[in-house]
This record gives sequence, C-alpha cells and structure tokens, in this order.
Amino acid sequence: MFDWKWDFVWEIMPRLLVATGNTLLAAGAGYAIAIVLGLVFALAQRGPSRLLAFVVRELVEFIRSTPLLLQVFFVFFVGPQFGIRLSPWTSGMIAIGLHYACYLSEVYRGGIESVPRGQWEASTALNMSTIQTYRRVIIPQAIPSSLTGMGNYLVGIFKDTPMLSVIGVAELVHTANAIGSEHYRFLEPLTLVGLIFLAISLPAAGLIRLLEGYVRRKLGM
Amino acid sequence: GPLNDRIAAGEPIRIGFANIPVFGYPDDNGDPKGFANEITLGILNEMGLTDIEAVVTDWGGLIPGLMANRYDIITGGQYILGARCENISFSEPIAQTGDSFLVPAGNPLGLTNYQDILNNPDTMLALYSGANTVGAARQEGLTDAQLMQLPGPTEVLAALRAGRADAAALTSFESFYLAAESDGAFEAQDPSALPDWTLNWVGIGFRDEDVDFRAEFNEAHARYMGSDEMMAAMEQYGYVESNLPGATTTEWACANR
Amino acid sequence: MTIVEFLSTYWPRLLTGTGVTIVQFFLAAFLGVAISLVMGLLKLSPNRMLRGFAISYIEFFRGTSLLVQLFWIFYVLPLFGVSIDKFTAGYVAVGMNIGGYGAELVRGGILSVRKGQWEAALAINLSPAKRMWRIILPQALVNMLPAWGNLMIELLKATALVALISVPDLMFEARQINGSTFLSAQVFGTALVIYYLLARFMITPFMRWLERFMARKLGMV
Amino acid sequence: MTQSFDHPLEITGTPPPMVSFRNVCKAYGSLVVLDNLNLDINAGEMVSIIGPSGSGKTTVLRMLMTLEQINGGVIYVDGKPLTHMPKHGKLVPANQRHLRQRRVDIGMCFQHFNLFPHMTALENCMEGPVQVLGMRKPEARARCEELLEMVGMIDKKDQHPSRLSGGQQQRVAIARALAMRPKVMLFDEVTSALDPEVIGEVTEVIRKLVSEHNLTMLMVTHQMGFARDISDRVCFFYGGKIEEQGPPSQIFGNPERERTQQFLSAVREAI
Amino acid sequence: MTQSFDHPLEITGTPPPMVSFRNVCKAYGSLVVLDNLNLDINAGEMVSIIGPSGSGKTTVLRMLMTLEQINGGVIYVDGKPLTHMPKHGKLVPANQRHLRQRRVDIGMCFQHFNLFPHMTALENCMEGPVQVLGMRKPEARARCEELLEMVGMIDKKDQHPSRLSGGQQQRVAIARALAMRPKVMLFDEVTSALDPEVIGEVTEVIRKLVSEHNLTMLMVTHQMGFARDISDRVCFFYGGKIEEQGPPSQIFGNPERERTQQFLSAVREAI
Ligand SMILES: Nc1ncnc2c1ncn2[C@@H]1O[C@H](COP(=O)(O)OP(=O)(O)OP(=O)(O)O)[C@@H](O)[C@H]1O
Ligand SMILES: Nc1ncnc2c1ncn2[C@@H]1O[C@H](COP(=O)(O)OP(=O)(O)OP(=O)(O)O)[C@@H](O)[C@H]1O
Ligand SMILES: [Mg+2]
Ligand SMILES: [Mg+2]
Repeated sequence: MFDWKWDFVWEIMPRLLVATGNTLLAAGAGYAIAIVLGLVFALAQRGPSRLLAFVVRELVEFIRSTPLLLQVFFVFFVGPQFGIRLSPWTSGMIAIGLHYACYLSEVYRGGIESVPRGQWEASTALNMSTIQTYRRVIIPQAIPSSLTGMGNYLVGIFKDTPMLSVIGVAELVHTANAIGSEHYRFLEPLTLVGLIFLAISLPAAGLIRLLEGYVRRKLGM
Repeated sequence: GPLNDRIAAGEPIRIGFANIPVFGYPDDNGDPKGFANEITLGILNEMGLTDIEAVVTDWGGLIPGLMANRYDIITGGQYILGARCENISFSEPIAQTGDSFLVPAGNPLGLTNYQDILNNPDTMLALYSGANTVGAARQEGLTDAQLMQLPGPTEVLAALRAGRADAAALTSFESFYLAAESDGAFEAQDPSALPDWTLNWVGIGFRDEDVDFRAEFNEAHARYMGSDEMMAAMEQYGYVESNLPGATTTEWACANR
Repeated sequence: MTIVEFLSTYWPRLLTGTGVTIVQFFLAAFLGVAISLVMGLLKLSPNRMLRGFAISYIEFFRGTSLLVQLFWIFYVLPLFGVSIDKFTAGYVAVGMNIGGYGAELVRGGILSVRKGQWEAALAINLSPAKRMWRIILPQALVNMLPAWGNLMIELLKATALVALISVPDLMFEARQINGSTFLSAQVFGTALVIYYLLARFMITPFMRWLERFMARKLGMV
Repeated sequence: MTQSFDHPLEITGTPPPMVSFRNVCKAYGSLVVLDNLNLDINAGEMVSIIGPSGSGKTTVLRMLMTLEQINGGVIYVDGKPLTHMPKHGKLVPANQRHLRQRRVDIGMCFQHFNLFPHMTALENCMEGPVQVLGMRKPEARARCEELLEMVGMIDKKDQHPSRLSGGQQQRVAIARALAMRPKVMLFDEVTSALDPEVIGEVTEVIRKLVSEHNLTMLMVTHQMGFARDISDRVCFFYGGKIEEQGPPSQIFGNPERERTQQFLSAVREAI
Repeated sequence: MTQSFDHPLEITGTPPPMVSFRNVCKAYGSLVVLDNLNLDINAGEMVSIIGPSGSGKTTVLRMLMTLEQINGGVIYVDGKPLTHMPKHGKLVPANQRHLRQRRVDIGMCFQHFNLFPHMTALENCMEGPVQVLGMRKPEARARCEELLEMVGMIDKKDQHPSRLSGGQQQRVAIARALAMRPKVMLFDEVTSALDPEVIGEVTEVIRKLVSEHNLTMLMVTHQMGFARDISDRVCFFYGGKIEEQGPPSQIFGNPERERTQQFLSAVREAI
C-alpha cells in the first residue's frame, strides 16, 4: 500500500525549494519585526502611562487571541476599503510580525518578571533612570530566561507562514498543496514540507541553544 | 479489490467529497448533493447498491483519505488529467465542462479570456492554486506577475471584491453559481470565449486496487449516462445535454489532458 | 443576509462546532502539559539516552509542522495498518505538537531557578524527584507561566487545524457553511469572535489568575 | 496613600540637618513597624542604628532610599522634602520625577549585596558613575579601581559575582556604593560577611571617604565593635521607636534605659 | 575527574572520626583554594573555622555537603568514604546514588539562607522531616514549632520569607537545618545577620540540640565571640591550609603562629 515515488520527489523538488526561499524570507522578516516590536509592547505595558498600558494590553490580547489567518485576510482584503493598499508581501510580513510581536511581548514579560526584586532596588540605589535600569540591568538578565521562548517562536514562525497563502504568497505548504491537487499525490509533497521545515528548524534551534549557552556563560551563571 | 470485499461483508460504501457547490457538497443534513454525487448514487443504485455512507472532508484530504482507506470512492468533481491518472483510477467521464471567467458586473475591463488579460498588463487574474486553469493560463502566455493563486473560492471572491484581482478563472459550473449567488455583483462570461483545449472531463475516483468494482461501475455507467432519470435529477444543477461526456473515454482524457 | 439572520440560521452548527473545539482543546491541553513535563525533564536528565530521546522528540514535533503531523497521523499511518479515528487523531496530534514547545518552556523555567534553591534542597537531602516536584518546579512555574499563557492560546488556535482531517470543530463548520453560502464575512467574523471570546475570557483570565495565585503562593506580592 | 498636610512641617536649625525624619510611620498591612519616628542627622555625621532583629532598622534605610512608601510623616534630605513635594503651598506625595531628582543625594549598600550578576566586579562599580553621573570611562575606571584596591578586591576585579566568596561580594557592593559619592550613604549590615581584619580595612576606607568628601552616613549593624569604632552617634531601636541615642561612649559605656542595658549585656556576654 | 587510588587511605582510631578530610584538594580553574587539607572531627565535637575572606572556609563546607566536586583526596563521614565508593577493592569517585545515601548524615545552613520562597517559615522547616525522613505531619509540625519557638520565630511561622527581615530569615534557616537532626551539621556564617541578643539564644538552642542528640558541628564564622563560646576546637584557615588549630582558649588566648596573632589582633582592635 505504502508507495513512495522518488522520481516524483525529484520532479517537485525545485518548486518546493523556490517556495522555501519565500518561506524563509517571510519568516525572517516577520521575526525581525516581532523581536523589536515585542519589546516595545512589553515595556509599554509596564510603563508609567496607565492608558497606554491598557491600550497595548488589549491590543496584544486581541491580536494573539485571534487566528493569524484571519488577520492576514483582513489586512489584505479589507485594508483597501480603508485606503490601506499593501502588496501581498508587505501585508503578510506586517501581519505575521505583529502577531509574533504579541507572543514575544509575553515572553519578555515573563523574563522581566523573573529578575529578582533586589536588582531593581540596587538600580534605584544607584539612582539609575527606569530606562537605564531596563537597558543595563533588567533586560540583560531577562534574556536568558526569555531565550527559550524566543527560540520556540523562531522555530514556530516558519510553520505559520502557510497563513500567507490566503493572500497568494506562494510559500511552502501552499505550493505543496498545489502540487498535490495537480497530481493527486499528497504524500511526497507534504512529507517533504515536513523535512524541509525540519532542515530549517534544526539549525535554528541549534543556534538558539548556542546563544543560550553563551549568554549564561557571559552572565557567569 | 477491497471495495468488493466490503460489500460482500455487508458494510456500506463510503463516498468522500469536499464542499464544492454544484459538483459535490453536503446539504444541511449532511446528505450528498451536487451533480457528481447524484450521478454516482444513480449509478450505484443501477448496480443495486444503496447502502451508502457520505463523508465530507477537506479538498486536500480527498486523495490521501482514499489511499488511507478512510472512504472508497471520491466524487465531488474531479477533472480527469494526465498527471492525476498516474495516481488514481477514474471512472468513465460523467460530464464535460469548460472554464469561464467571473468578473465584476458589467465586465468594465472587458475580460473574457486569457488573451484579454495578457493584452492588458495592469490586470490581475485570480485562480485556484493547483487547478487546471493555472496551466492553461501559463500556456496562453501569462506570467506570475498577472496571476494571483489563491487557496479557494472564498479568497477569490474576496480578491475580486477588494479589487485585488480583476477577473477569476473558474470552472463554468462554479462561475455561474457564484455569479448567481452574488446578488448581481459579479457575472460569469461565456465559456466558449476560452480555447477548446481547456475543455475538461469529470470522473469519479477509485483506488487502483478496485479495478474489478470499477469495471462493474463503468458497465452501469454506460446504461445510466444520459437516461431520462439522470437528466431529471440534473436539472437543478444546470447540467444540460451539452454537458454529457459523449464518446470521450477516460483513456483519451488521460492521454490528452 | 444580516448577521442576525445568519446566526439564527446557523447557530446550532456553530454551537456544536464550538463544543467540539472546546473538548479538543481540553484533551489536547491535558496531553500537551503531560508531554511537556516529561520531555522537559528528560531533556535535563543526566542520562544521555533519555536526553537524546527528549531532544529528538522536541525537535521533531517542533520542527515538522502540525499540518504535516496531522497528515501523517491521519492519512499515512493507516498505510502501515494503524488507523486512528479522526477525533482522537486530532487532539493527539495537537497535544503532541504543543508538548514539543511546552517541553522547551519547562526546561527554560527550570534552568531559571536560582542555584541556591537546588543547593538548599540538596542539603536537606530531598530525593531528586521531590527536589524537582516540590522545590524547583513550583518556582519554575512562576517564571514560565506568561509563556504558557501564550502556548495555551496557540493551542486553541491550533485545534482549528483538525478541521483539515474533518473533525467537525468550529473551524470545520465555518468552512462548510462558507463553502455552501460564501457568506465569508459573517461566517469567519463569527468564528473569529468565538475564538477571541474563548481565548480572552476563558484562557487568559485563567492563566492570569494562575500567575497571581502562584505569585501569592510564593509570597511575591 | 493620600495624606493631608495642612501644616507642613518646618525644618529648623542652621545649617539644616542633612536627613530629617518627621513623624514617619510605616506599617506592613496591620503590622506597624515604625511609629512616629523623628530623627535628625547632620551633614558629615556618622550614625549607627542598632537593635534587635525585626525592630525596623532595615525599613528605615529602605524608606530613605525610597524603596518603601511611607504611611505618614515626611522625610527631608538636605533641607528639602524627599517623600513629598510642594504643590499649591502644600506638601503632596512625591511623583517619580521628584524622587529621582532627590535620590541623587542618597546611596545604599544592601545586606544581600544585590550585585549585578552579569557584570564583573569592576563593571558593577563603574555602572553608576558612567551611566548616572555621566563620568568618562577612564576616569570612572580609575576611581573604581582605587576603591577596589582599598577594599582589597583589585585582584578579583574581572570576576563575576557568582565566582566570589561572600565577603568578597560584600566588599564589591561597598565599593559600588562608595563610587557614587552621594551626600548620604546608607549601609545595611555591610560588615556581616566580613572577617575582622577586613572590617578594619573597610572601616578605614569609609572613614577616609567620609572626611574627604564630607559624606553623611547612616548604617545598620549588629557588630557593636564596628558601631563603636566608626560612629559619632548610636541609635538603639526598639519596638518601632528610638529607645535611646547618644555618642557611642555613652550608649556602650553608660546606657540609661533598661532595654538598652539588657540588649548590651547580651552583647557583652556573646562576645 | 578520575583519580587512581592504589593505596586507599585508611581511617584509624576508635571510634573513627565522624568527619575526616584526607589530602583534599580543590581548585577553581587555576585558582587553588584548598591544598592537601587534612582535618578530623570527632563525633559530638563542635569545630569553628575562622580565617580571612576568600581563604576557602565556605568551600570546605560545600565540599562536605557534596555541592562541589573535589579535585583530589577523599572525604570520610562516619568512617565511610563520602566522595568515593569502593569498587573492586579500589576507591572510585562516587556516583549520585552513593552520594544521596551518604548525604543523609549531613545538613547545612547557608550564608544566604536559601529559604524556599514558596513555603512559609513552618513549611520550610517541615519539608525535610516530612519528605525525607518520612515523619508524620503532626509530629513534624510539633518538632518544627518547638524549634521556631526556640529561635524566637514562632509568631512569624506562617509568613513567607519575602516578608521576613534578614535576621528572621536566618533564624528560620537555622531551624530548618536543625529539624533534620543530621549527624553532622554545617553552619556557614549563620549568625552574621543576627543581633547579639539573638545570637545568645541561638547559641543556646544549638548547644542544647548538640548535647541531646550528640550532633557533630562544623561552622564558619567571623564572629569570634560566637566561635569562642560555642566550639570545642577552632581552626584558623589561611592560604588554603589550616594554619593553626586548638581549643578556643589556646587560639584566642595564646596563638602560636604569627599569622594567627596578626588576624586576632585585628579582631581585638575591631571589637
Ligand atoms: N565558583 C567559583 N569559581 C571561581 N572561583 C571561586 C568560585 N567560588 C569561590 N571561588 C573563589 O574561591 C576562594 C574561596 O572561596 P570561599 O567562598 O570558600 O571563601 P570564604 O573563605 O568562605 O570567604 P568569605 O569569608 O568571604 O565567605 C575565593 O577566592 C573565591 O573567589
Ligand atoms: N514586605 C514585608 N511584608 C510584611 N512584613 C514585612 C515586610 N518586610 C519586613 N516586614 C516585617 O517588618 C519588621 C521589620 O523588618 P526589618 O527588615 O526592618 O527588620 P530589621 O530591624 O532590619 O531586622 P534584622 O536585624 O533581622 O534585619 C519585621 O518584623 C518583618 O517581619
Ligand atoms: Mg535588616
Ligand atoms: Mg564564605
């Protein structure tokens, strides 16, 4: 029953590799946005302005509580009704970046809260400003405990790029499904998608592990 | 084959289909509807088989589910294409149909076929990824710059509404159905505006192992095709005489499509 | 069709779909938490075999996507003679996938507990299991809870993928209704709101409550 | 924590005291830790706080460092209110900006050190001068290396705190606080992890900096020898109040109150 | 860390010493902290370790608690090897199981307390007796409440560590360690955060438990008074070695070595 066709694999490989490029690009750009924006969200929620904290809190809750698929859909198809007309790529990367920024802001929050209170007090005693305290004392110590979460999302963001297919970005899963419907064979394309994801995420996870080790050593932990 | 074994064991025949209007879809009770389903049920009835179980699935799950023995026959409107014939077995054709462009009401840009798109570089054509229309568009000289490949009808309609695409290439059944459902927002173009070679034949899918059952099915198919009984059932789907497959065989479609 | 008409026609299907989604969520969450704990702990085990096993599990389930895993469990395993019904296949796949991500969070949380706590537990000669369960994990939990809040919401959204193997959950019903009516805005809008309500008013409050509860338990308020 | 200050307290004396607690109250929930505390410390004065465990000694320092909010009263530093600010002729609880401005004058060294684990000993010391005082790096390094030298930690200056012994960490913490040269220095049991030899050295360092820069010093200690040695005045805390205060010779030699005598007789026994 | 022990060391004497360091070496990277340490402690003996900061006092306790791996030599407890185990007639480095078995005899109280933040004072104390010794809860509670009473912490028994003052935390840590009644107790500067009055009380508690249960005690301290009061023998550590040891009267009254005299004269000055 179980038949695996190698020649079919070689036939579809080039198309999948092109799609892999698209996936990498979308995920990479989205993650870059998310890393920075996530920190902004996390800090805004701890900032002095109650109103800003509330607004950002609700925004984060809304974005992370609703499916990325529908967000992408809305940015791309409903945006033009409000005069926002972005290309599929731009809307895709903004949507995915925004979505992951909300996840990362929660990861950062956990990291920040796990820094012992004594560190805040020591910074106060040196009369460091809030910004200096975050930048020099709290965030460097929050990073090691945030790294696992950040690693999870780096590995995870690749697997969310299929959401971009609803706006016609030809990423990996989209392409594999197209190949499947053309040939009525889904086994090879979808399995290859899994393997390609694995080939991307293994080095990514390895990189994070190295980074974790480096940071812990750097902190003398 | 396994299907005959099932029937011998007194188990129901499971037909699998995705939710695609006109071709095959479940009604509100989950009962199989659509012309491909009706014809399949008619032929099975002709064979004296009435113990049927309907399984609704996702489009992408149709073929893998058939292979994984989660159902026995896939209905739901499958074009008989060469690449597909290599991987599953089709019954003799049950319909022939062409494609048709769906455009905003009044067709402001006058788009009726691939050449119209090609001649107006600012236009964008929406189509389903993995569908036969993608190949057809490419063959007509269109490049990816003017093609927007989307997962399904929902996205295609959204793209037309948002002005992201100016026309969509769909099967004529779907095109007319969507136009009718759109309260006049869209209209379907004449299928004959598209080249003859884009005409396709629809078949019912079987596992390769069920070659014995398929032969019996084809025998009943020959008796049932075009019968008054069938044409009466087809009325509600807009399936007319010209949709009958005529003399075309699956063998020919596999070789030429 | 107005939204009121739409809802009055389709509410029974959306409601049963929501019910299935909730059941899938709880079963998958239960499985996912259990796997996270086991794999997270195994990855910290001094035994190379166990560690290797955990690493393979984590990297495999994080690395290949849930989509591919569902495909394999539902459509490919039967080719090897293992046929699981769709409902079970759904929550098992989602739970095993989330378990891979959760395991990393567990590991990260454990590593962020200060060294003095390990030493103090050792000094009263707690067995390794009790040391972990009674001293380290409760403190690790506090550090990782914000990230778990994310993961639970992701889990809820991930259950939407079981629609692809025809588990009649909310997303499946929404797609079916959309497939026959093309009332995309109403259908997906309603689904979006339901997912949002579940996440925002069930999961998030519960996780926040848990965070506060644990913080209180640690006397950290 | 709203209060009404219809009659803002005035600070008298010329020059005004460097630190001045006026009717300060502090409670944790229902536990009243400090009850109407009044304490003036003059510029350049070195005051030790002694007293039984849990009597609120650390709390006094933490309030002055603005780490705890007070429940009543006002604290003045250098003649100006610290915990409050004037507004429409009244004193209202201070906002963050005011606190930060006034905090420049105060530095603190913690019982648990609270060193920054991701910085070396030298980096820990340089952090304040460079980031807060805006000092140039070479200058800050020179100042900090000198301090680390004085506390006998120069050879460990490039180690992270996790690789230092208890006493070594404590000396780095002392150097870090002194590097800021605030007007008022607060020390919370900073000699507890030090051996007697090092205490002697550290006492010298503190004394030198105090006289050179006219620092005001407030320290909590359990080591009576250190208190006697270094301070101009000793305050004995008991039950949320100052039970007795005076020059060390008087407190240690001739205490008036019964509770003080009792505490000190235990001390004599223990040593 | 492999070693060859062709001639496993023998422990002599009847009864054998409770704790026995034989040629123990310890280095952090290139920094040699302990160099061929030999030290025997008899059952029921109370030994204090004094010495300058960074001389390796804490390291000795941590090695005995098996928190640090040693680089050479063997540590015996109760006549049996702790850091090693016999295998084919040779001593090989111990595995986790062996360590865990032998560790029952040892308890330690840390300089930084390391209380479990998620448990109240009482729960902290009861954790060991209930979970490790398998004691019934009411019994464990009775024992722990008695201990907390003795260290003056009974009224705070339901507080979490974050709400306790430094001295209060330290007393809970002492009670937690004593509740286990190990054969060998290790104390690392446990009186540093305590005021002299409380030191007196705690000394009494320790003395009482030691004589009642014949505990062996090894403590690091900077408080000479405490060392003199409580110990049968005082070891002066210097430069990774025991420079001098003997009964307190000898060490404090009549030290032989120059380095000891120097250290103690600083002490006398500081007090
Ligand atoms: N993890 C480590 N890595 C490197 N060096 C270390 C480490 N731990 C301790 N040291 C060094 O080993 C030496 C001895 O440390 P130890 O903690 O035993 O000192 P100590 O005698 O207890 O001093 P103190 O009285 O200050 O507590 C110190 O010089 C310290 O810097
Ligand atoms: N965050 C808190 N919540 C509740 N009570 C607290 C808190 N911090 C301190 N306390 C209580 O306040 C009292 C005074 O604490 P403080 O730390 O000022 O004592 P201390 O005089 O410094 O004692 P020690 O000499 O033991 O350090 C103690 O009884 C303590 O239990
Ligand atoms: Mg204190
Ligand atoms: Mg030490």
